[in-house]
Amino acid sequence: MTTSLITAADPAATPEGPSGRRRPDRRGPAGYRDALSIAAVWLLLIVATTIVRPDFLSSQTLLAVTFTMSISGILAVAQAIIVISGGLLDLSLPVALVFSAWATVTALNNGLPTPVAIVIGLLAGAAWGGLNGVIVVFGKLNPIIVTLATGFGGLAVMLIFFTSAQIPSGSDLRLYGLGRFLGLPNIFWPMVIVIVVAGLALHFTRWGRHVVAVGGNAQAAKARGINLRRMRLATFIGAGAVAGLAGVMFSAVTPSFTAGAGAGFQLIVIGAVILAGISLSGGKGNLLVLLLSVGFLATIPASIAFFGLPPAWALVFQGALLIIAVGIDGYRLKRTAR
Amino acid sequence: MTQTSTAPARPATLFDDPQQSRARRILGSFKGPVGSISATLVVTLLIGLVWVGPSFLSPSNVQIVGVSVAIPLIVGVMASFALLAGVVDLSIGSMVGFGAVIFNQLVAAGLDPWLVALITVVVGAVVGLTNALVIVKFGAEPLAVTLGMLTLLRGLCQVIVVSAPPSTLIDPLYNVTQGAILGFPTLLLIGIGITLIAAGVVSKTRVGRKVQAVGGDDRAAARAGISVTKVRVIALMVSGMGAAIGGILYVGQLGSASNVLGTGLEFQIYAALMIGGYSITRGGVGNPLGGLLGLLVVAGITNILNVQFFDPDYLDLIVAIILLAAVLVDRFRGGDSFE
Amino acid sequence: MAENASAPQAAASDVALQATSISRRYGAVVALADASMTLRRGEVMGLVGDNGAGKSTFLKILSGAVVPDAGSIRIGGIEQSFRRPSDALEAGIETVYQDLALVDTMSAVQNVYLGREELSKNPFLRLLNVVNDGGMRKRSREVLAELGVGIQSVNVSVKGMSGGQRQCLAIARALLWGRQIVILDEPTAALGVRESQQVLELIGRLRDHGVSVILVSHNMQQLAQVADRVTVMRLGRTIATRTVADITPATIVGLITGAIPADVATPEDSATVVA
Amino acid sequence: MTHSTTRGRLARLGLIGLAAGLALTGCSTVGSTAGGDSTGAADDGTFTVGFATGGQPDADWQQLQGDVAQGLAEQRGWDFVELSNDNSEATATKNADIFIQKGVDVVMMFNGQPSANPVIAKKYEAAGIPVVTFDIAQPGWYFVGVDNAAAGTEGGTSLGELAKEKWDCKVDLVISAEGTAAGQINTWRTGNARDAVKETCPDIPEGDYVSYEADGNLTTSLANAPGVFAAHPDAKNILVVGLNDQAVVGALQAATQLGRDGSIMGWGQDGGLITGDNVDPNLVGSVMYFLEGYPASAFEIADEIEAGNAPAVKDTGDDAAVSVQPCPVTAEEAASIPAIEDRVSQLAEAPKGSTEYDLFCKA
Repeated sequence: MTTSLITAADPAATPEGPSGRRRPDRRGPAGYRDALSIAAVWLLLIVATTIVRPDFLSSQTLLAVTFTMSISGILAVAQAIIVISGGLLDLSLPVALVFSAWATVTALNNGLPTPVAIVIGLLAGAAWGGLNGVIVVFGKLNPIIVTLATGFGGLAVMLIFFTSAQIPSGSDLRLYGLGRFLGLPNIFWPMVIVIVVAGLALHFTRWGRHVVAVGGNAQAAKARGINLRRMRLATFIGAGAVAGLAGVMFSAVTPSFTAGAGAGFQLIVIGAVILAGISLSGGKGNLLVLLLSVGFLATIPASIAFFGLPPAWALVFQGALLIIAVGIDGYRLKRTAR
Repeated sequence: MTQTSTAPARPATLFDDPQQSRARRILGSFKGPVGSISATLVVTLLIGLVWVGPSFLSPSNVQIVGVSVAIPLIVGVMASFALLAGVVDLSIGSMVGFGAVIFNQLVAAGLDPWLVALITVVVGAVVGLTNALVIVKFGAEPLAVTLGMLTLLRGLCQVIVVSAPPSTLIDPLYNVTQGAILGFPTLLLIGIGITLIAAGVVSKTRVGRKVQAVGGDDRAAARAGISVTKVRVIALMVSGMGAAIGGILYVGQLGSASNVLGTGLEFQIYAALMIGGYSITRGGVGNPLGGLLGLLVVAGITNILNVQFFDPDYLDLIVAIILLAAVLVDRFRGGDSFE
Repeated sequence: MAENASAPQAAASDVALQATSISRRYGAVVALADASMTLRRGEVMGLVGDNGAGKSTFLKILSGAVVPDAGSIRIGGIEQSFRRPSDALEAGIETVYQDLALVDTMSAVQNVYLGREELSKNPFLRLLNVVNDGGMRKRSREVLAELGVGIQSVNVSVKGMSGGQRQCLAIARALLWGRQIVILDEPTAALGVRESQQVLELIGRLRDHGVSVILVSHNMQQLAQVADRVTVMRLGRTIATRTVADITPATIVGLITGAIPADVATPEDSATVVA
Repeated sequence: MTHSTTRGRLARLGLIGLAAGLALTGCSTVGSTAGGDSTGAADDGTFTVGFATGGQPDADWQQLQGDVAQGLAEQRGWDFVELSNDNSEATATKNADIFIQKGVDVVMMFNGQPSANPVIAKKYEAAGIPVVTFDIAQPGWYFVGVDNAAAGTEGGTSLGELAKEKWDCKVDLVISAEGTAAGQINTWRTGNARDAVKETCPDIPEGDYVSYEADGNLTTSLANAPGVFAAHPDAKNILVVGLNDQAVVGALQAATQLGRDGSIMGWGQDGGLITGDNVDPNLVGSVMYFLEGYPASAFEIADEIEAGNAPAVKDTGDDAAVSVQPCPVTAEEAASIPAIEDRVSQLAEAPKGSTEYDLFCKA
């Protein structure tokens, strides 16, 4: 993979005057077009399913889709923060999720009050992110490799030391996980809040600017006086905390889970991030598009069920869509670059 | 690979010192990652001999290690061409499973195994070609494309195999996977043979140089007149075919193919390849010999834990630590440093 | 005596940067043996020398990327010690390397303000670290217009901009940030004739704004066009500083290659050194 | 400069080591061939049990099976070695080679990916090692496990009776949470339960029976179930059967999430989630197998093998060497059964030959 960090203009670039300039990207955040295309495909899927099964458009489908979106949506935000900040990919997020879920449940089982347990869950996620961050920053190692290793190793440690974890059935967190607010699952709302807050923070705060800058061109950011190490550590810890929130929500809706329970989220989360046009080379990404792509991917299993197909078909379609989406995206980039 | 024979006529590279003796050159290939991974392998062997005793290297134990490492080795060596050419093929694990599933199902349906094997390999090539077209023609991110392919193929495995898969024990194939020649596992010998050929291709032929050039710096390679597209397409097809062959061999070894076969195999293989000196983030680095040694280290540790009846969960922990150590050593040696 | 004493004094207030006897070695290699330079306010100083003469080490020391072994740097008469690039930035030195330090995925205004974003005026939003996009946009538009940098919109990502535009943007950043000293490392190396001309004009306008510029270039014609003085480096030393008006390109080349001995050149140079 | 020296040193170290390794390989190969013992393991004559756990990313019973077996072996003064099949057919096959090399006298195993079982059987047959398989039958192996077919039927009948009693058999949807990888076992457990419901409440239309892949795993089931409920938005009274408790509870949880828990009843299999403090309120009952206690039955066979009079192989679920009695319990009845860890410790203290069925089912 040649993730180019080249900023200098192509030497062969047109030396003509102002009139002969190449057309730059469309105005405004680059996400609009991505958002439109995902929304269009999503709509197409909904329309197609509705034609076959008119009862597709029901509150039940809405509940099913929003429920499916919730945890993978939060986890996708964590992944997106890593990717945008130039950390390539975090392959250890499923382990971060289960680790913080385990921490939360253990705290509850030891009689700690719910808010404390939630904070412990978030801190567990942050600590996990911090571990990755420390290895990446001080070892100067590639995050994909580091998180591959910590994912492997972390899962092993959990398998060795933890058995299944169960949330107390009467606890507030459990009741929260089972409840609904404004007709949608309770756990859906933290996801929306996280996406909105993180999205706004990335676009409109100084902190967010620096994250994007480090992802877009680390050396340029460094040259502008941004402390790379501190930024990288902060993004890993921050993304870890978001994954921790996903873990807390996961523990609220899963009465019993084991160390490997996070594995199913890995591909869907990475797929959602890529589908949202968040380039693995970093420095760009719109979290509202991410919300759309998570929603779209979560609708596929529901549609599959309505078509009466086995769930495995969802994987086939999600995989194929991912390939097509990145293909189209790549083609578009190639054309504009020409 | 057909160009192998034409290559020796010309001077191999600009940097090859003609004064160097053959022995020196062989010695030279043990420098760097291959050297340190050999050292690690030796340490592993020594630990095995001390802890397990001489039976660690008994024929039956060598057989066990050989059988378990041979298929990942073949798949890994073929996939390493894609790594060298600068594209990561994450879909190999699922392709192994998919290849095994279609081979198993078609043989169970009564088709001739040879024909089915051919079909399976062609399917592998087509999958590789599909990956390649999206990556090379459309300029998409390799990780993303092959991740999509991983998901798609796994889904297909589950769609095809909905209940217990048929049992297809093909005796000749089974015997190849279980057999031994002069006390050495046949399948491992085949794997080593493929590794040596691959090592030769990579380091001694023009094809190999091209692959490395494309992986190292595709722009420079393109300016030097190498067709980046062609090299990457072929590399990804080789990777897909290798995975298909791995799938066929698994059916030979296991007599069947479930829909989870090969799940996570890509990460195990790439972890071992990285331990052996490959980089998954930059092309042009690594040697099939290193890949072989990396896989042997992991298989050796696995076996030590197995024959001592130790909790296998520790294995992943150990592999994770070795992996981090390997990339750290590689960085100190002047490899990628991430900032 | 009185005259002599007052002359350096007057010069002192007029001096933007003074680097004295800077040296730096990498292991056994001496990259910089004894480099000195006096940069006046509002002047463009050319820095020339053959490859390996120590230019880039000298630049890196002045911009804080490399810590010198010995020597002193004074900015506006105040002794500085740069440990990292941000120290130099704070002291008012802007360095534009050839890679320009632009983030392709970000807009012009975001790039211009990168690392020094203005926070919102609203105290609550300010607490949340929210930036004042409107203000930054307005100000960068003004400055870019003032400098005559023509770009379609400050909201457009810099990815699609031409080399000249990008170079101008990187230079304009200096003025926006209120830098008094700008170091330009071969700004026209990758540009065509017309775009080079735009950049040179921009440098001229910087000077008009009272900014001091150190301009590294191999192009003698461009130096002759835009620089006030030229410092020549050879073998890790600054061997001569000459006023451009008094010197021919051939002489500069002679100094660079060593065809003209350095001692002949030195006396005039040390005249401006301030104790 | 230091650079290349380190490299050189590493290279030399590597080569020397490699040479040493090869030399050692040669020596030891010669040595062991001379010894004439290709199994290579030190066999001191003590009866040795090789035990392979399933290693699925599943519930606690898999590991506890190993713990129980170890306790039983210690009781008898036997050697005990344990491996994990890691939910992978390749690993299960390799484990067979290792047990054969070790020269164990009997193998007990659970293999959740049984597609490689014919090959594994072939290996053990060649080595002359008897195998006890838990729950998943293989010709030539002693079958120990629940009578899956009966368990499925009993569970389905109990659930059907409840539906008749509470809803007068007015059922809108019967969901099967399948685990197709288990093959015949899935058919027996899930399919028979479905058929039994059909028999008890014959008027439920065929179209109201739906199934989905739950993989015998709560997380997967919870991920796949919402679509099923959404696709049947008008169904009020819902019944759930499945491969095991995890699969069924996954569906019940999804129902709760979608607000469909007012009238849903699930009947599990294996009893994994019906005891303890956190039982899903809609899991109205389950068939307890006491999975963790299977080794107690397996050791009955091992005792005879050790004594030299190996019993005749009975290798199918309906003709089992030792059949674990299915123990259907309602949620109320399950409340009095101790949690899994307590059962394990009580079994360890019980007299030799006790099974968990004896200890807990009748209680």
